[in-house]
Amino acid sequence: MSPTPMTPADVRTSVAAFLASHPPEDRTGFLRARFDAGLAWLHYPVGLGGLGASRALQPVADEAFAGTPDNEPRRIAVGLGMAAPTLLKHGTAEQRQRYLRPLWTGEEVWCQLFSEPGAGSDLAGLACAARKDRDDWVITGQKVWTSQAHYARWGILLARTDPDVPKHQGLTFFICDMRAPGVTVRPLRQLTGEAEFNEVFLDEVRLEDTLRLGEVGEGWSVARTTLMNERVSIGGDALPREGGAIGALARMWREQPELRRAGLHDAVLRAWVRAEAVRLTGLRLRQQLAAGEPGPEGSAVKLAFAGLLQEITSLELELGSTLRHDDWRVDRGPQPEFPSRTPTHRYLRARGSSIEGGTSEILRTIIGERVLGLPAEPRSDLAVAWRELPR
Amino acid sequence: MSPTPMTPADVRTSVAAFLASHPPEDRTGFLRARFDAGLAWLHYPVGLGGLGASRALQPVADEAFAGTPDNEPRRIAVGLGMAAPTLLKHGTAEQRQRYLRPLWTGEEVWCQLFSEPGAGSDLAGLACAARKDRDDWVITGQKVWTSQAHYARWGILLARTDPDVPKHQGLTFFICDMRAPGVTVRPLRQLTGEAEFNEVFLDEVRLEDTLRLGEVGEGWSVARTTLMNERVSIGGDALPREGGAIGALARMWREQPELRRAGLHDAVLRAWVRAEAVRLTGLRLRQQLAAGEPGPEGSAVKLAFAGLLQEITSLELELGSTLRHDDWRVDRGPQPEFPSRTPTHRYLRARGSSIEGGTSEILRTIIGERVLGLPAEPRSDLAVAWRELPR
Amino acid sequence: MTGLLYSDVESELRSELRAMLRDHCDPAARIERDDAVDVDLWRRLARDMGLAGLLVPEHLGGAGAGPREAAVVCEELGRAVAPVPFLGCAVVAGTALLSCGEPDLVAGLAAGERPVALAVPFATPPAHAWSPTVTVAGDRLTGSVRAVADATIADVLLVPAGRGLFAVDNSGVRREQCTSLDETRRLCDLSFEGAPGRLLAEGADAEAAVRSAVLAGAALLASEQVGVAEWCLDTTVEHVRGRYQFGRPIGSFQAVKHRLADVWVAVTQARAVARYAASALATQSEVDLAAALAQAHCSPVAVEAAEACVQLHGGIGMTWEHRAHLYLKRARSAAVAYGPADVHRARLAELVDLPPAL
Amino acid sequence: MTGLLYSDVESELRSELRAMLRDHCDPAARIERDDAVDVDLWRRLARDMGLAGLLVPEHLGGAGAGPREAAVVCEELGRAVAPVPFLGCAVVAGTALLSCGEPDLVAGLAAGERPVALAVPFATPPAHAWSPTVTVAGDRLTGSVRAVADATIADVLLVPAGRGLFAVDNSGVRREQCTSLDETRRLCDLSFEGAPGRLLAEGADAEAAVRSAVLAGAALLASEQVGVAEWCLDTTVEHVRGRYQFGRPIGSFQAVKHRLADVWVAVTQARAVARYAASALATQSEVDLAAALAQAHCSPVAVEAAEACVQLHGGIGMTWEHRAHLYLKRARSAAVAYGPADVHRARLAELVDLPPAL
Repeated sequence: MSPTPMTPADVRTSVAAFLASHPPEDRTGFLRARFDAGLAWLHYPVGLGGLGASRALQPVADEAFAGTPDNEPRRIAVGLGMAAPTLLKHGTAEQRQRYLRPLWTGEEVWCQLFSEPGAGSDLAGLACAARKDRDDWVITGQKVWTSQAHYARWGILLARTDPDVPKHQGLTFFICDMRAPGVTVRPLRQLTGEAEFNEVFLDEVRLEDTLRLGEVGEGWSVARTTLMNERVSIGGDALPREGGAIGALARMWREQPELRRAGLHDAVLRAWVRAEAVRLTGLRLRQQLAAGEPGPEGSAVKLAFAGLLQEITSLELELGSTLRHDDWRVDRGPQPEFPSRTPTHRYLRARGSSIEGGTSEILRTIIGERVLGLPAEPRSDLAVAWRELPR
Repeated sequence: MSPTPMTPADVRTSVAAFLASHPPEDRTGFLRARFDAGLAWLHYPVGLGGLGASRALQPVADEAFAGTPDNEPRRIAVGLGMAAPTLLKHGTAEQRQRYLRPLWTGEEVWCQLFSEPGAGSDLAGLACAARKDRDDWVITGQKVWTSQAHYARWGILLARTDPDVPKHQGLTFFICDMRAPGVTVRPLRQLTGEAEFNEVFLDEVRLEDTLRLGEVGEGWSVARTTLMNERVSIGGDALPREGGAIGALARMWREQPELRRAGLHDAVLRAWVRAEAVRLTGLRLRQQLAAGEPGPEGSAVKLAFAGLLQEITSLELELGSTLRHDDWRVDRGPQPEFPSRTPTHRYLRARGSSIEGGTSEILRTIIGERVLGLPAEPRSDLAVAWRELPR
Repeated sequence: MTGLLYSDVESELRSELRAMLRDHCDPAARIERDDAVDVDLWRRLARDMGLAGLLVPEHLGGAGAGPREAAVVCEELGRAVAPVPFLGCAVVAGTALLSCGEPDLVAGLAAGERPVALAVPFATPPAHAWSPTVTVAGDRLTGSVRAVADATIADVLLVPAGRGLFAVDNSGVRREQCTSLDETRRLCDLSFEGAPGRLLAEGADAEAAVRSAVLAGAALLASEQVGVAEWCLDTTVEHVRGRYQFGRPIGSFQAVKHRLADVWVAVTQARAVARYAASALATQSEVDLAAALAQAHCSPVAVEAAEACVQLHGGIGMTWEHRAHLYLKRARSAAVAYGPADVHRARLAELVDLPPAL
Repeated sequence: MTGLLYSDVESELRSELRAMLRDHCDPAARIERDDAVDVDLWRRLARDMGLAGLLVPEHLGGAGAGPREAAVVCEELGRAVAPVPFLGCAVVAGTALLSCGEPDLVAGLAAGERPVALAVPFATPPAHAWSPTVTVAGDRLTGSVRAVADATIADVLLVPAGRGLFAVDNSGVRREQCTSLDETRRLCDLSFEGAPGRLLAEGADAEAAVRSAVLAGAALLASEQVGVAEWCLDTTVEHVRGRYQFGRPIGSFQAVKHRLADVWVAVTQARAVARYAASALATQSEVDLAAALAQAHCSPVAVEAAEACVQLHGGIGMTWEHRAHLYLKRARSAAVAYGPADVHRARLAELVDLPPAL
């Protein structure tokens, strides 16, 4: 059963053969067939959408499939980036069989039910309770910052099954049925006026034990798989020079000479230099990954990217002497492409980049401890029962 | 015996009367007489160089004495700023009588023996040991960053008399006889090439019990008096606009048009704005003190001053494209006026401003906790015997 | 020596105003509405407390106070991001009117009866205050002025046009409300199509009136920015004391504590600088320098404090529900108002002889 | 795609060189001496390891390596603040000589026998590399060049004079050593009083030779700055792990940990940027842009790392005894070398069409 090592040419041949026999008229049918042919995510196992091939071959396949129906990766980003690797690593054979195909084809959208109002940076301190009731689990709690929850079919859920042990030990990981009674999704309006995220209220939501992912009490180690994949996926696209937010600023400077002020020239140039440095750092990281030498530089990318984005969008407001916004009304459309809206929107939205997916403060601690090997702070919250922690 | 409330006119009258009868030919004699007349530090008690008057009257006296021999305040700064208030508050009547007059006249210079190689920010963790030997104390340890030690007659010394109690409790405060056997003073060369400070080695130095200041084990509370006065005295002079380091930078910009570069103009202006803001903040603090409303702004001044000085001196090097220094040889002269040397010297010396007299990190913690009332970090070093602390 | 402290009278004014705002000001309730100004609140402040005429001499119907008191009012209004037109009406338009000597309009303004606004874009730096975009033919005005602050409820508009400064009644102006970054101080675009105007001042007098008005606005906006920064600091301190993560209040972590210490230092400096600007305005000495310094320094401090407020609140600070965003938007908008910081630094360069590179 | 990684050959070169420097380089021992260059060490590196001829093709007697390998050498020499003239001799003068096609001088340089230096002030930005201060009459050179790097032990000086580039022998030059900010790379002032010179290139060729030499210096100096920053980071990390205050290693405090995390991020970026510059030099594509970017970015990073090193060492970092000051001075001096960061940003503005304000 073990796959033979593939070459890029093999991939192109397979895709060509597939395309020859699968006209792309029926979008869902086409995607299902692509999955079944192992041409979805090539590094996944045979039978689960892949061919057990090298991850490096995926771009070859994607290129060969260009122009055919895709699974709208932005729409199902949480499923692709977080739920799938978690299911793959920790799911039972049945779970992987049941969930991965519709996840990949986009038929079933996933969301992530981790953060809570009282558990942001300290995710392991979360309070959402899962109580065993005969064979089922009964979930009660509140989750927040849940993107895609308003059209998600499933959620990956972290809940506390035992409050009487230290916080990391009492957690269990579940697949939450978003259509189950007791699940309420409410839009969460942000300072941009939009409601990109949701609050999710779980009120005695009953889940069968088959929806448990991993062992009881092992939720934290399952969640680490999810989180590692989250961090990799944030700020991850390869961009050409001036491809990100700096592009908008540079164009503004070039195309609106009346806005140029002597006192801001050097600031714009500093931002340009910083953006190019961050871009090259990302490029170097990709080369390391491609060469099979993953370095710790990944953790630098999100931190640097957040600061850069905030600096650039801030400078954009200064340069434009911006006092106007376009529209404060609630927008529930799909997530906008970042550079597409106004400078004010970009500026405000960028405030979140140093909070979401790990605050910059937390990232600095992670770099200090895991990369540089600096000693951790004395902790008082690790050995005590969760129930006893001050909150 | 309690003094009548004095007015500025009273002060001027007293000084005029004193000057009429004390020709300033004999410098030491003149200063001794000034001390005995209570016209040295007016707010000190009668008999100890003062008249128990308001501190606000001191400038009136100093102005009236202008042109007469002074006690070279820079040369005896440690004595005036730190030893004297400590002696006044914690000394016995005999100690105050013995030490304050020659301290003020400059006949006896004082130094401060607090910091150690292993105890910088954490002063209370110091290791220098004081062992009781019949009626005497025997001191062994090493002190560092001791300015004026090479010509000091006395030192204020903090030493550990009991290593078996928590660190703050085992300290005792002494007056160290700098001529006692076992005291070795060595110049400590800095990155500027100068040796502005010293290392002091104490090898079985024997001090009589009359040289103890305050009770045994009460050293920390005595030292707090010293340290409070140190912090007040750092960065304290009232300056006119462009009076500090910014003056040198502004002059450079004005007088050397060939050095002006477009990319640095805004940086110079930012520095100017910041310097003026820091200056006005100091001015406002002074007005608060004069109005009898001391605010917590004092702790901001040193922190802001250090950062400002570093920014300005750094910019000076950039602006001047500086690659040369004037002289790296060891200089043991009196402390130079800060703006008098080269930009490289200013830049290098300014690195110390965020370390000496409390690092900027420590100052931020102090502001956070004492001014803003933020909670302290959990501490593991307060309840345990000093001997048990990891080092 | 310039007094940089608060007098007892000023402190009393502050207490009274703060209490009033605590009871009657709800800025979040005014956003996303057509009537962006809280007219009830403004009536209390303008008429009942006499703030509309704060800078107006007593013999002209005002309170006869000065810029130092007005600065304290700005601080408190900034702390509350109050949706009332004090800065635009009482400070800017008031200064212009007093400079023109218009007893009737002044009296109406001071009584809180007839709000007046100066038709100059909010982003105008003092040095460029005189740049009319409206033309005059006879006594008829035509043209438009964009992004004007505090003009939505003005009964009278003071319009720089041609070589003069004109008073235009409500009926002659068309207003279009902007979607403003700062919804607690909604801007509007004004247009005039042959509107009848009454000449208040001409030539150098008109220029001086407008220039001194914008300069006063810039100088006192700094105090508003201090108030904004102070609210952000206080609110964040409160939050990080009570928010526990990892079994500790997050304010006990150095990353949080030290950032707030830096904000406190910055606010402390901003206060000294803003007081200096108010004093300069009061004594009419070094006003240009003090105003440029104040804007150059206080604009970034308010932004820094507001950004720290959002960051240290974490997720909750990113929500529409929490007030932090109102302060962030106010701070960002105020940083552009009456000219951005770099323009004020460039003005300082002229004033203190630090010329640009050749 | 430009390769930003290190090849195996480069990594081996690094290991070998690092071991050599560990055993034989003591920069602190060379300061405050007249013989500022460590001639023994330089002999080992230049001759025994072949570094003097690293960039010289094999058929001309060199190692036939390229800028990418030279960049690795610069990193290691920066890490050690080694008092040897690799940058000035092997990179800058070597590039100029290769450009002129001078087999004898090249061979002497490559063999480590006859060090050569380019007589251009160390602070010269690439765009202004051609600004001769020496005049020519016949074949006689007169004039002076101030603050030149790596010229103290040069046997031959390459002197831009009039419209040409000349070779001048040791005997024709008067050298005066400067008191340099960075005593591990002592500068000297050169003067010529009718010194006999041999013309190497003229007109555009001479300009191109000098310009490409300084450009190579600027591009590879970035790698040296990465090495300086890296030493500062590593040394500080080591220190804060072992230094206890308040019963804890100071590296466990967030104020320390987060600052070092920021330095690490900055060094990570600087490495990518410096590798890009070395690659650009190797492939001769976008060299101007890559060099300007590298200097604009890496200069401040090295300074930031060195300043953090001093600060986080506390008092001991302020002493002459600790090596930190050597790195601080190297970083500060390197930030001026081949032009300061703002000049490189201004150059970038030209290259990427972000023109100055009108």
